[in-house]
Amino acid sequence: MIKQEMCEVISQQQIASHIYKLTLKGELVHGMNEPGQFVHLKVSQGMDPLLRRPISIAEIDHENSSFTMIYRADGKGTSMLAEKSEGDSIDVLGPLGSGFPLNAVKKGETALLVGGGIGVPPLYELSKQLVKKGVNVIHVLGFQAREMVFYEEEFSMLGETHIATADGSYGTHGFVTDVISHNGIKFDCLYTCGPTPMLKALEKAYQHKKVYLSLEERMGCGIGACFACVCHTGDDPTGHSYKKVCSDGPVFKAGEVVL
Amino acid sequence: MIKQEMCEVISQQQIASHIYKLTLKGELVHGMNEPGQFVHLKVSQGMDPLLRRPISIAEIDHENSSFTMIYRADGKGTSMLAEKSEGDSIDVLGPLGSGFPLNAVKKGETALLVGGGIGVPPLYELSKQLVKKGVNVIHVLGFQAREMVFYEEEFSMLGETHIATADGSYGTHGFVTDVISHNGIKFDCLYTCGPTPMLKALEKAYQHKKVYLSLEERMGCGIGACFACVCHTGDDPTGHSYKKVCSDGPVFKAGEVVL
Amino acid sequence: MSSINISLPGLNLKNPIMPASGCFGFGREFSQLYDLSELGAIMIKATTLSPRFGNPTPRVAETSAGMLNAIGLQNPGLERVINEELKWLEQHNVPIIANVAGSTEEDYVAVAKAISKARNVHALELNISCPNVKTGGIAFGTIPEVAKDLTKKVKDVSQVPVYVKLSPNVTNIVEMAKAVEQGGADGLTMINTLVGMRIDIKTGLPVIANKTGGLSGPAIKPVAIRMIHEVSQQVSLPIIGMGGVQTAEDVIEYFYAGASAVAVGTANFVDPFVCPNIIKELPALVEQLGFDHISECTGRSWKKNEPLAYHRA
Amino acid sequence: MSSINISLPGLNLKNPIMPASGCFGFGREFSQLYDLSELGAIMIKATTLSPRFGNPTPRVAETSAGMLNAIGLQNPGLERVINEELKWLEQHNVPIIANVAGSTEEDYVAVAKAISKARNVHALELNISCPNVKTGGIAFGTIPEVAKDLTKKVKDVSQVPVYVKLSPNVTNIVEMAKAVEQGGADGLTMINTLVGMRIDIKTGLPVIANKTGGLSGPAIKPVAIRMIHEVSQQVSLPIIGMGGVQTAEDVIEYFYAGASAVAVGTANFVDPFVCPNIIKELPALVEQLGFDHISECTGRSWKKNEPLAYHRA
Ligand SMILES: Cc1cc2nc3c(=O)[nH]c(=O)nc-3n(C[C@H](O)[C@H](O)[C@H](O)COP(=O)(O)OP(=O)(O)OC[C@H]3O[C@@H](n4cnc5c(N)ncnc54)[C@H](O)[C@@H]3O)c2cc1C
Ligand SMILES: Cc1cc2nc3c(=O)[nH]c(=O)nc-3n(C[C@H](O)[C@H](O)[C@H](O)COP(=O)(O)OP(=O)(O)OC[C@H]3O[C@@H](n4cnc5c(N)ncnc54)[C@H](O)[C@@H]3O)c2cc1C
Ligand SMILES: Cc1cc2nc3c(=O)[nH]c(=O)nc-3n(C[C@H](O)[C@H](O)[C@H](O)COP(=O)(O)O)c2cc1C
Ligand SMILES: Cc1cc2nc3c(=O)[nH]c(=O)nc-3n(C[C@H](O)[C@H](O)[C@H](O)COP(=O)(O)O)c2cc1C
Ligand code: FES
Ligand code: FES
Repeated sequence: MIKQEMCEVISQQQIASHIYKLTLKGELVHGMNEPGQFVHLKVSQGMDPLLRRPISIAEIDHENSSFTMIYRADGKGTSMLAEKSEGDSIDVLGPLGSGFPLNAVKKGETALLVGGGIGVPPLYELSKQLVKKGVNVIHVLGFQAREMVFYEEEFSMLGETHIATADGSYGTHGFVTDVISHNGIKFDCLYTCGPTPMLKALEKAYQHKKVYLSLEERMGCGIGACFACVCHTGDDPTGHSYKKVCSDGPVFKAGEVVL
Repeated sequence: MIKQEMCEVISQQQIASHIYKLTLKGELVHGMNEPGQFVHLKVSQGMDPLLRRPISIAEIDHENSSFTMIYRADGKGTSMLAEKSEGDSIDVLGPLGSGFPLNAVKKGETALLVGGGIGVPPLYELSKQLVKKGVNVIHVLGFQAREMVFYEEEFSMLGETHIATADGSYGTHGFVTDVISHNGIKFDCLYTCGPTPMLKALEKAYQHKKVYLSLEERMGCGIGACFACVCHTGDDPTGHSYKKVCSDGPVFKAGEVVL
Repeated sequence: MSSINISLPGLNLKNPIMPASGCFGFGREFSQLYDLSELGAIMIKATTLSPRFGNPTPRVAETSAGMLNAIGLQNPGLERVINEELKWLEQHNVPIIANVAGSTEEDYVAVAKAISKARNVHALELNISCPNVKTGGIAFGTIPEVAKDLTKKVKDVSQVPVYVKLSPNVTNIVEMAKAVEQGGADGLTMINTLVGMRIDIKTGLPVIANKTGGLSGPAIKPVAIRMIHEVSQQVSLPIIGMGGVQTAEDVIEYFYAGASAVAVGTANFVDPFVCPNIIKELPALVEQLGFDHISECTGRSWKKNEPLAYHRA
Repeated sequence: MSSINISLPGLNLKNPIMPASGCFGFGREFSQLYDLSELGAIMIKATTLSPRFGNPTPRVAETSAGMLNAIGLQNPGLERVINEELKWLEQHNVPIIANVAGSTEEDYVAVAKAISKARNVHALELNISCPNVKTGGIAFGTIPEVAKDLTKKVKDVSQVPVYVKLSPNVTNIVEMAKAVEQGGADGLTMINTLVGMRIDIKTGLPVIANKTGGLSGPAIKPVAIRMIHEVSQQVSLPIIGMGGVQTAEDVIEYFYAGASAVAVGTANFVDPFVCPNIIKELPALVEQLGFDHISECTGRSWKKNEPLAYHRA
């Protein structure tokens, strides 16, 4: 059930270069069940900026009716978001979209979670839920550089965790795909979120495997009404069939849509 | 010397229905000398709202580098201004315009200060400076209703003070002009600020007297560059001569411009 | 409380508020948020004869107090709109205005003819003004004679009144309005989006894949108000106004300019409950302004010259 | 640090930033705030043959991310502009672009002839696009043939290069640009304001006494960018871009679209130091983007198709 609610800021802190962790309290948390869903935030009350910003849900705490997001303060909207502090309230629309299917792996099987940069956050809630289910999790997380790395410890507590940086300033030098093959990582199901080139590489490398990808697209409404965020489907790559990233996704099975 | 400065909010409080008193600290205070000048405020950092808001200077405190404004929170900009609190900063351009001439009255003479509604504030600094000079001051202040009356006590401490309300809920029932004639108030010079109909009535009633009026007009730049705020001059009421309210005014001698 | 029901050709509306075409899909998504029967009407997404995928992404970009879109008329095509979308909408007690698009006269006529027969379609909105399709289209929205002819042909086949949606991207909007009036239009809807562009400072390329897009939102409201003010004095057709409406006050501004109903587009993305919220606030605002019925507001800005007595206390 | 000097017909500019006509008077007020010689150039307030008082007040109204103005070309007239304003400006080492307005061809020609002789006037800006004067004017800015003829006549008498200021209120901006190019224009300036209106909810009447006004500010930037993107690919004249510029990033967006210099209007009211601030920031930004000279940015969005290497770290 999608709700719109003024949520209260419980805490906000900077956890890496330009990266912030924001926890909000609100009743709409009780509608959040699937990891990988997102919320659509209005960062100011006026019209500057005008549109909402889509941000993934990184952690859900039903008990305290709170949820956490991790985001990069870059443009106008996210920079304004970074200025919010305890007690402020933020207009949240959500939860939106459909997330990572937990039932794609069984208890005792192994799930590989691969995140790139600001695609890492939704994997955290996913990992927690998989672990709870008894799934063995391995994380491979890629970042630009050392100062952008976040949540290594948190992920490590849930399972094996590898870090790669593009400039080699931390962890393995190179891409997440290198890490996976170098370490000969085996898995039953792969869940991933990050930049499109990374998703493409993973989709191609593991065609024979169960792979779920979370996509990003510019959005208008965020709820499926405006057709801003569509992509072609894998079985009709140049035709009229389509999926909406905001409501059919953001998570798709590999091959379901054209990246 | 006009300056632009981020000024710190020292205090803000509501003093009547929709009426706020706001004190700011800044170096530009040292450029303020004439009562009746105004500042041009940017109430938000973004573009909502886009333009600055002109607000009169109600009190100048050179010693503490601070100044006070009194304003009515009505539209978008002034409502946002009312949300500022201690420690916030506000982008101020000023001081602007030319104010009430103190040298129009001599020590020992009597000045009548007539204010209507939100035109009252600039008269406060004027009154203080006149009293300091040894001028006898009488105040006639008009408001819509009891709950909008402000600064009665402050003005009373400087001189005789009459209050009129349009609905009769406080003080004399009626207009400021009624109060003046009913009480047979005599004066050497009249200073006034308020709604145009009031200014017109006073200008007409005291044609033979020294009268100074402070005008209001919609502004663009506030510094004399955009020609938004012009009015015709009294000696060429339909020709090309003009005065700019923002830079030639807002205070004019009666007859100098067409109201 | 003042009344806000409105009667227009083909449309008996319980209130004059409706989502604008393209900003509400076919209503399915918003029906999860509130009861669609609260709306005065729904302007559904543009329908073309064949299904269209539309333009590549990115299709939207934010601008100051506005946004650009270049969806490119994506829709499932006439047949599925009628059999699936309009059929689904029948469960909701709300009149539908069907937005009809095409790239040839024949397309328009075929879509208009078929869709106007649908049970819940009470009026057509002839979209001669979409800035986001490369082929043909542009002449329909910018050349008076062409617009007039198209209107006439569509009127001939339509079972329901035809409103023509005007483009603001013209030198002379009155000329366009008069032309479609002569073509037999029953009403006007205005305005569609202004053609605009944003370029990404980091890439050096247009943000939108289609390069240009249609500018909507509060940024364009002054242009819409001006055009409605002008057109409403020169033609006798009722006008459904749109462009940047976000509040009940905006609705009144449109009525004062000359509109008889108002559509809400972009604001649905900012606040999905904007339409029901406006509908809730409108009767009290109309009363506060001193009118018994909202229709008294239509054209107030040019019909009367003295200011209203009302001033907010 | 990259270079930002720019050479255009008649104009050797130390930087490509100049206040837009009507937003800076004749420079006197801003000279109290900063040294005018920091500016690339100054576009002075429109000058007409005879003095004009302009329209009644209110002349301005705020809109979402923009403003409306209907000043009505108030100015002291040709003679005083030359003898007082331009004379006064001579003390500042900054090229002047004189904005020339009129309601008849003869007016334009007379003003152009005289003002182009002033020592510090390096170029004319032919204002065929002011939306705020009732008489005549409109045809000059909307009919290609009329604009072309006027340009030709003004070119014939002008001692300095002539830039023509285009109106965005037209169906086909390229047609207008081509017409004035054929008329002999040396450059284009674009865009002037969009015609708009606001109506006061409390009074029921237009906020601006003139009813309509010209819409400027960030709200119109996407329209300006689109038009410059289009025109710069179709004519070979240099373009001075304007409309909503507030930051150095905005300047780059204009260059990418196809501009060779940029004017700043409304933003001067929001932040009177906006021009010198942009000028200060520009060289570093151009360098950060990977260009040696800002002129490499002109038309980048349509000249090259691959994204820039640069991404903010
Ligand atoms: C489903 C989804 C989940 C996301 N989850 C996260 C997250 O958990 N953490 C995080 O840091 N970021 C996330 N993003 C990206 C985030 O939405 C953008 O970084 C953000 O919108 C940028 O806004 P801005 O105001 O800072 O930038 P601006 O450049 O000012 O934005 C201008 C416009 O472009 C849009 N935009 C810009 N970049 C993107 C982008 N990458 N994706 C979509 N729209 C964009 C904005 O929403 C806005 O409408 C997610 C995006 C999507 C689609
Ligand atoms: C020289 C001068 C001194 C002033 N001093 C005071 C003062 O001391 N206290 C006070 O309460 N008010 C004062 N005003 C009026 C004050 O400027 C307006 O109330 C204020 O601008 C309204 O802004 P808003 O955002 O609340 O309203 P909005 O309706 O949102 O404003 C929209 C636009 O209209 C302009 N505007 C609206 N009303 C007025 C007005 N009455 N005068 C000029 N522009 C207006 C705004 O500046 C803005 O550009 C003064 C005005 C002038 C010209
Ligand atoms: C994402 C989007 C899609 C649109 N699609 C259509 C459409 O299919 N047909 C149409 O006539 N107008 C379409 N429009 C234009 C709107 O119906 C409306 O005329 C315009 O957006 C101005 O209103 P607004 O400012 O309230 O959005 C679309 C607008 C947006 C923002
Ligand atoms: C108050 C005001 C007065 C203007 N006067 C003129 C003018 O006299 N001549 C002219 O060519 N343009 C005039 N313009 C238009 C500007 O020069 C500029 O083209 C337009 O405002 C867009 O730029 P901006 O968005 O940066 O303001 C005026 C604009 C404003 C806001
Ligand atoms: S963002 Fe509107 S349909 Fe996906
Ligand atoms: S407000 Fe610009 S000249 Fe007075």
